Amino acid sequence: MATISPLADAVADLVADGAEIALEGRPVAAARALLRRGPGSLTLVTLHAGALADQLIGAGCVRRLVFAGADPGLPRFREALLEGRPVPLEIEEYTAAALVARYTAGAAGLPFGTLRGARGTDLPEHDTVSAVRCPFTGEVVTAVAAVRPDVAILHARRADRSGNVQVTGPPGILREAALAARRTLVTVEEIVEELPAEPGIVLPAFVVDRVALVGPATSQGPPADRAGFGRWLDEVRV
Amino acid sequence: MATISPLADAVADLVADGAEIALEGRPVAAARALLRRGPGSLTLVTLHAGALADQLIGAGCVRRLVFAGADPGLPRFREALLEGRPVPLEIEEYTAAALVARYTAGAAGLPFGTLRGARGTDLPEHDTVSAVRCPFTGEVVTAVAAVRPDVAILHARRADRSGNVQVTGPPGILREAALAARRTLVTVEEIVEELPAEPGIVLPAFVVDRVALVGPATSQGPPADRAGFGRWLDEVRV
Amino acid sequence: MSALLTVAAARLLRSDQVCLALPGLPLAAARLARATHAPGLTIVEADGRVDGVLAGLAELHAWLQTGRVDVGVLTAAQVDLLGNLGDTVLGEYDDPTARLAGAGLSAAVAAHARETVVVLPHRLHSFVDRVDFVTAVGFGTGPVDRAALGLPGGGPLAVVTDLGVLRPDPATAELVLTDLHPGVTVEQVRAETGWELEVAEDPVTTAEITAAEHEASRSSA
Amino acid sequence: MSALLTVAAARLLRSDQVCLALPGLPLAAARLARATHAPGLTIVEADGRVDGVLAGLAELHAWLQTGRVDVGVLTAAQVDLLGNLGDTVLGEYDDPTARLAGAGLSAAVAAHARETVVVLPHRLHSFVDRVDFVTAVGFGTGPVDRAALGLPGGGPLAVVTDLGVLRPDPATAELVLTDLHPGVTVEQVRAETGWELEVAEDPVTTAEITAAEHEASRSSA
Repeated sequence: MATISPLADAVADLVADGAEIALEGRPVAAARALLRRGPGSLTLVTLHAGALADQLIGAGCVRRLVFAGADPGLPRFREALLEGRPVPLEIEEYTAAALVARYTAGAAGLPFGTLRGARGTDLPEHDTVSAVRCPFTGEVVTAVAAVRPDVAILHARRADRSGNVQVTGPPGILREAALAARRTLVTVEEIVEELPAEPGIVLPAFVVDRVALVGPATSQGPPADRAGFGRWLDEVRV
Repeated sequence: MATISPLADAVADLVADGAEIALEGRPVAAARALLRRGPGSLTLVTLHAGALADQLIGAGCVRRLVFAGADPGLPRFREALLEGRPVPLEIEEYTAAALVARYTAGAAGLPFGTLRGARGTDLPEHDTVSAVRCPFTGEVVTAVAAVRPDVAILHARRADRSGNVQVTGPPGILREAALAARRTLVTVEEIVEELPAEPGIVLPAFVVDRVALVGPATSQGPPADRAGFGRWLDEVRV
Repeated sequence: MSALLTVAAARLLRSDQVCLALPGLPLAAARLARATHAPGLTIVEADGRVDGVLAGLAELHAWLQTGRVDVGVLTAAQVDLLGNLGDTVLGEYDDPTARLAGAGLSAAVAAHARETVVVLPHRLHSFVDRVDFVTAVGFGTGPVDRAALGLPGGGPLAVVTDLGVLRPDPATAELVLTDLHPGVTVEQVRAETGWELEVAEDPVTTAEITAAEHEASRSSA
Repeated sequence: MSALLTVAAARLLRSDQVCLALPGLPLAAARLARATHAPGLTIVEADGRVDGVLAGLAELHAWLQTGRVDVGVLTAAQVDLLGNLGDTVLGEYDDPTARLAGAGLSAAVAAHARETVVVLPHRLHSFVDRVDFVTAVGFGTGPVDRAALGLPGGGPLAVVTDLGVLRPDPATAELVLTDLHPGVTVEQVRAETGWELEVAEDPVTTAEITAAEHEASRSSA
């Protein structure tokens, strides 16, 4: 059941070295809190690797990135991938459909999910992708292992005092990530007495562990060059 | 893509003798339109068989009922089941979880769905229920065949002129039934220029074939006795 | 006395639980609990409604399958010695004497909820040695059956009726009379039970309905 | 000339279609189509947004897998002779010279949409004989490959660039130059294409941007 707590406390309580964390919905402030705390050897699961994933990779927090797409030209991602700096990075890359199916299976409490995979691409094989035969039609469909992150770190618009969380934009994979994860931290921009009557998408408080109030996302990202990133990271960590 | 048309026309165009139809969201007026038209040998798929299913069974429209629960004491259902009147009724009964998984698989375009079945019950076996082994963990989970009804007949609150449909109460299985079916008819209580900004649950117009405007559900159900039902049905069909 | 059925069931629910309550007596018991001693109780209804949350049925099953439902409150036409629920037919499935509600959500709740509370009026036709049709599994055929079937939940915590409360014996999984509502005798309960009912050594007498419970019952009825 | 890229792509979209458009040039083309000749075009965005509809990603994939997306508009860093898209790496996957966007939705859209329109600027580094990494399948290794792979959609209808339009030859599935934008020569296109580009017998000259298209481009930019 959700409790409302300061972001730094929530991150300290939920994220340990070596954890598998899902990052969805662009939780800018939570990523900043992770950089401050600096856990290591994380497995980072995110449908789309953008600036936040790049920062965590640049800070050396991430050992393995599980993803389905990335902003082109992420500088820290490139360095980690090509030069192993600051730490070597393993990648586990999927189509969005496959990673969505991994989340969906985890959310349903099932060991695997199925999809009509997009055959013919050059994506490397992973031991999380296999096939199953339909016991009714004999068709073979793609099977993917459920993902069950230790922690899902999500961002949404608002919560009520009980910790029911409301998403106002496109829900993306937030609902599935919350259910698939063993623990869930949601950052929100406001905490209200009562959620508006038309509920949009709601995560009930019992699928959320921590809610932390943060300001709206600001865009003071780091500079692209390595030295500049290092100085930015030092400032973040002060 | 959705077109808005009179209910009787929509039913005439979409429902043929022998069709498999899904009935969800309590579409009272559409059931009445079916009674008037009187198609035969339908396979009726409905998570919960209530008064509407009972009327269709009593009118002899239904050859096979696929369901997961029923109001106790439905008089026409009982007659059809125990006495074969007015026509013999086959039943195909599931747990709600299994029938939900059948709809969900159909909605995803997959040939089967999976669930953690509730073993140990006395539910009879169907050739739509089997098992698959997880290729990753070796666990065996229940597999169910996707349901792909010829037509889904649904009721929702409102639509816009393009045929985008908004559901205001609990969505139940409406979204999955619409996607699983080859054609979808949705009855709505109002057609508005623009759907309210907070969208609740929406079926986009491209998953809907027909929208028909009907009044709010009224409850002039038939009497429980067979003779009374026959008179009621005659009146409906006038 | 019938009021004590929902009251005694409500008392078994705790404020920190997520409770899935089927319509009718189960939902009345859950609402009563929340209105009295368990204000924090989360009530999940069979249509996926949770206060303002309107979940689809697929999501509700995901909650069950991921172990997020702490307690299920169920009812049925029949319950047997081993806490199994019969609610599909009376008589044979292919030639029933009565057709009942069917499995619906009950089977999954009985399988997955951490524990269940069963509520139904205590009548001889309902309390049977063996249900005509196992709609939802209690303890199956004995104390190890749930594990053998791979059912993750713990099974029935209690069966609450208008006469008293039955709880499973941990060794045999058989239902034993542990509580009597005020004024009810063991003989009365035995007369309404279709098996040789065992009685706990020192059966508890159910506490009288409090003023607060009475008030909450009236206003939520 | 770059404006003609989105304009010419937009002209391939029809008012009765459901169009899934990736961000950037594809979405600009789809919006332009709707603002001009295709007011009924349904635009599904990559995040599941469809006008007021906010679908989850699982639902968006359900739409794709049930064949409800008529046309996908895609882009990529590379396209090859057989319409395959490369957008994962340049060079070797394990030792790339550049790291690109990855599959994301593209692979599924390329597999399932009834047809696809590919938009990208026509540059020699992008129009390659064989993409470095097949991120999304066009025609694979030849005209029967999609069927062999079990890909339900029809594959690329056209590749639209800032120089002209390429369409697959029905017999070979190889991209052929069919349209030239006004003022562009075949030699110019060949100079920017990394394979021996075939040209249709009578290449069409793209119609000039209309006033309405110009206006719509400006206001949606």
